Amino acid sequence: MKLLSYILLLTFGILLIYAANKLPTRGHPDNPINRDTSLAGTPAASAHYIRNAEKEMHTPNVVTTILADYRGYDTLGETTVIFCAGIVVFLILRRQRDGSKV
Amino acid sequence: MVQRSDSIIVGIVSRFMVPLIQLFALYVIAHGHYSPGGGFQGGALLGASVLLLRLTVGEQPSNLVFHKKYGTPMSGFGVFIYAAVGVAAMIGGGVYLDYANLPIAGMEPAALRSLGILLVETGVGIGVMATMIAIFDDLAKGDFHD
Amino acid sequence: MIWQLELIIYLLLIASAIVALRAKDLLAAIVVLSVYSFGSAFLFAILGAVDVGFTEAVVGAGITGILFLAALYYTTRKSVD
Amino acid sequence: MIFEHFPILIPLPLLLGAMIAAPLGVWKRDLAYPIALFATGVSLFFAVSGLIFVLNTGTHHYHLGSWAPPIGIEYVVDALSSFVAVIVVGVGFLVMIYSHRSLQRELPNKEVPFHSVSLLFLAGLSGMVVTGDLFNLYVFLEIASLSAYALVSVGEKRAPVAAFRYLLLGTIGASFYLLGLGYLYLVTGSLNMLDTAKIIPLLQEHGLVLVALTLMIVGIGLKMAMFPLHLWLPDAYTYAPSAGSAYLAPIATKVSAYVLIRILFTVFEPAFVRDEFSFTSVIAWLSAVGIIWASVMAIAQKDLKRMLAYSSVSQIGYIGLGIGLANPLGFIGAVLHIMNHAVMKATLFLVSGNIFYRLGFTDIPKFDDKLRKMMPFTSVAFVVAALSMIGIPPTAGFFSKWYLVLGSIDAGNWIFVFVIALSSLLNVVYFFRIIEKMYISKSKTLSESTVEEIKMREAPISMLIPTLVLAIAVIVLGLLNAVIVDSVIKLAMPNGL
Amino acid sequence: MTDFFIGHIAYYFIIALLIIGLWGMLFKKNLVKKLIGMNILQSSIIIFYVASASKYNATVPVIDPRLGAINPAHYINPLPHTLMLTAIVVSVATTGVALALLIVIYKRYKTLNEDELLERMK
Repeated sequence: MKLLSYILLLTFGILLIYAANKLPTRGHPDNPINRDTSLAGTPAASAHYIRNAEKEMHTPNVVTTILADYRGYDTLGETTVIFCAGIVVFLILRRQRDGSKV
Repeated sequence: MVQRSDSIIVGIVSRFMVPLIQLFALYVIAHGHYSPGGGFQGGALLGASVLLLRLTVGEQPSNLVFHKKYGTPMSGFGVFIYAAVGVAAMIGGGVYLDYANLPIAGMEPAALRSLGILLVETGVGIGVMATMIAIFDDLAKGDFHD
Repeated sequence: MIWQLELIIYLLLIASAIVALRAKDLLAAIVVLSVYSFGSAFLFAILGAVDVGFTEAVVGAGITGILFLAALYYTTRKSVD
Repeated sequence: MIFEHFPILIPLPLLLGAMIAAPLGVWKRDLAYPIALFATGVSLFFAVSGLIFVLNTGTHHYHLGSWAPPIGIEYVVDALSSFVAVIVVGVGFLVMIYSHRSLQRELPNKEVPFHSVSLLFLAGLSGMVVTGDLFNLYVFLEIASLSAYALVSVGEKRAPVAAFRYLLLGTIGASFYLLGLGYLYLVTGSLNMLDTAKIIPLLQEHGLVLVALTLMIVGIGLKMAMFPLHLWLPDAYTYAPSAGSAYLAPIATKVSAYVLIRILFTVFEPAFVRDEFSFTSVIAWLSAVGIIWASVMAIAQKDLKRMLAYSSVSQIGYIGLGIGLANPLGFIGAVLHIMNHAVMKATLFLVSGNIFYRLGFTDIPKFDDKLRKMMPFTSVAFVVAALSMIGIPPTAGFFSKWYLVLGSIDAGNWIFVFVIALSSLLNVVYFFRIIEKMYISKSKTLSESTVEEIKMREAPISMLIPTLVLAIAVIVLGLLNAVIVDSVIKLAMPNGL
Repeated sequence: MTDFFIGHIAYYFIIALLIIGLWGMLFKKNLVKKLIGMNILQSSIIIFYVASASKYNATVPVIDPRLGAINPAHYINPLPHTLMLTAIVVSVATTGVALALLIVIYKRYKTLNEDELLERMK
């Protein structure tokens, strides 16, 4: 059984390496993630961010603009995840007694 | 509670370090527009500075900096700032989180967006700081351990 | 992107990951995990992701380690594997 | 005017409610529950009005931060997502009403954070449902998962261990999803679902897309407890507190099933996953095995909640089978079963919570006819839901199975028809065992332990009403199934199915 | 060939890290070790995203408008960085929750070893 799991793990690794060989070569400007438009002709996000971030929100750090504005809703979710972790630890480890504040 | 350190050197050095870390953290939050950093990193640094005090000088003195009973309310408040900025944009006539429609008169959209980013990052900073401290306090001294 | 330097850090990361998983003392394992985090923060800085590197340095090497320590204080340091 | 914003207004009240309920609850304990109930009510109102709006005017796109899709995040509310959102928030609302008294009995000193966490749980699930962005889905998946671990962990006995296991497997699932998304993003350059769907057919090389799809399906499958990946589910549902399992069982896995539908049929084309690479038939066969295996396991269980947990695995198999058939009738069956199973399983878990509230145990061998005399309404609700699980008309469960059978026949696969029939028989075995104990067998243990006169001691009214509402819904939804299929699910049919 | 090698070799190391993390999660008996494995797994995926975003002859995505016309080829792709900030936060949140669970488990069963845990749960 343990041997089977190891084989499964190795197979998984080989599958991933097979996939990694087919990935676009790292660092070229014409990789799909770096292009100006996608294959379907829709605008690609990253190039738009780099071109317009400074103009649209007076903020040179592109990562900040994406984090807080272009994809701001993700960051709301991210902050909620942290808040959620806080509440969850509160739920697991604290008891609220009658009459007393926590 | 995790035992405080008995070494005087550790105590004094950490007392000296904490204000510097906090100053740097505030800089990181406020300067996130121009350089690496932002609400999350700054908040985590602020949290880490309080955690350093909790570890070195003990619970009572560090409660003066940030009392443990504020952990959960402040984390809720931080996230609430973020969500409320989005709602304010909705009240201003835009869609959710559209900072260009924040109801503040006399600012062009780009400046408003910049301001919105700052507000949001502040919320994230407060939330992350308080949550980190709250998680540590619960792990180190929840009522569970009674 | 200096790929030779990158490779050295990958080797360091793999080594520290294995050490962290094999250490019998959990405190040591967590310290090595912090080393791992710090290595990956350095890697992010090389790859041009300064924000991610900053965050990883603060969170991975700082907060995660502290949380692990706080939990270990109430559990046990020993591990059989 | 405010209705233009309804997509964001489905998860937002829940998030805001959680943020407000926790601090105020720390200050004054009694405030948490009304806030939670109010927030869920507001969210339910917008979910229902959103469904009506969508059915009248068609799909609604909501660009968060007013950035058009490939640049920003969009919320897409079409017939399918608004339908699932109504189910999620609706069942969540009823369980929220129910959880108050149940928590006062089981976790008296953890009420406030529990309400806050359950709000976050509902917010995460409803966010997953309405989002149109693959990475945003991951974020909300994590919110829902973290709160789900917590809902499990506060139970008795082995609950923390079950929750820890759930956490490890759930994290593996989320990581696989993220890795698959990374592969997909590297070849398409887009994170938006509809945008990605446009790009994928134009790609020259399919090997990478296949690996990405496999990783995403395995990840979502872990969250959904698809057959060989269900290992976390029985323990988690068994040891969670009654309110926790009542939240988890009906909706958590269903939303993952919905995500699976989205990925297979919206991001990828049905023709791609069905004809070119037979992903869907793998899912269908695994589900078929899972249906039988989990039904057999359910027969062997002695604890009511554990039996219901295994029955959940088997019912998720039905949904997987419907998705795997990848034809219109199978799709209708799967979506209808998402709704039916949410309602039926919610009823059953609420019933088991009611029994636990009064008796303090849920061991099946200890049940006898005194239980029925003590709790007549709960027993009736149990019988209705059990009949629906078995698939007896006119209860809701019959119709989804009917569509699944039609879909199997349509696909020319008689083995699946046989599987569905066999599993219905197995369902009869394990539910009639309990009904027999409740209605026929003369009392042994219960009567001996208490000599007092048998009198009615139903669960409190705030726990009984949601149970009965859900039990009535089982029948009403069964009678209305033609309306639901015609006016909602047929509109939700993906292109090219 | 060398171009391909340099462009892909990082992925092999990342996959090795991922497999090490999975191995730790699945085969280590100590629950803290499982958590360490989980951290390694999550960070390997973060490294995967960040590594795939890197670009030759490009600089960090902080734009100086005084440098004239902005060419996206001169700046590293910022979107994966943003996504990974979120993923880091998720990973620390998960770790916090898991540690809370560990404390409860230790309180109830006085062990963190999986075999002993299964023994004591009977």
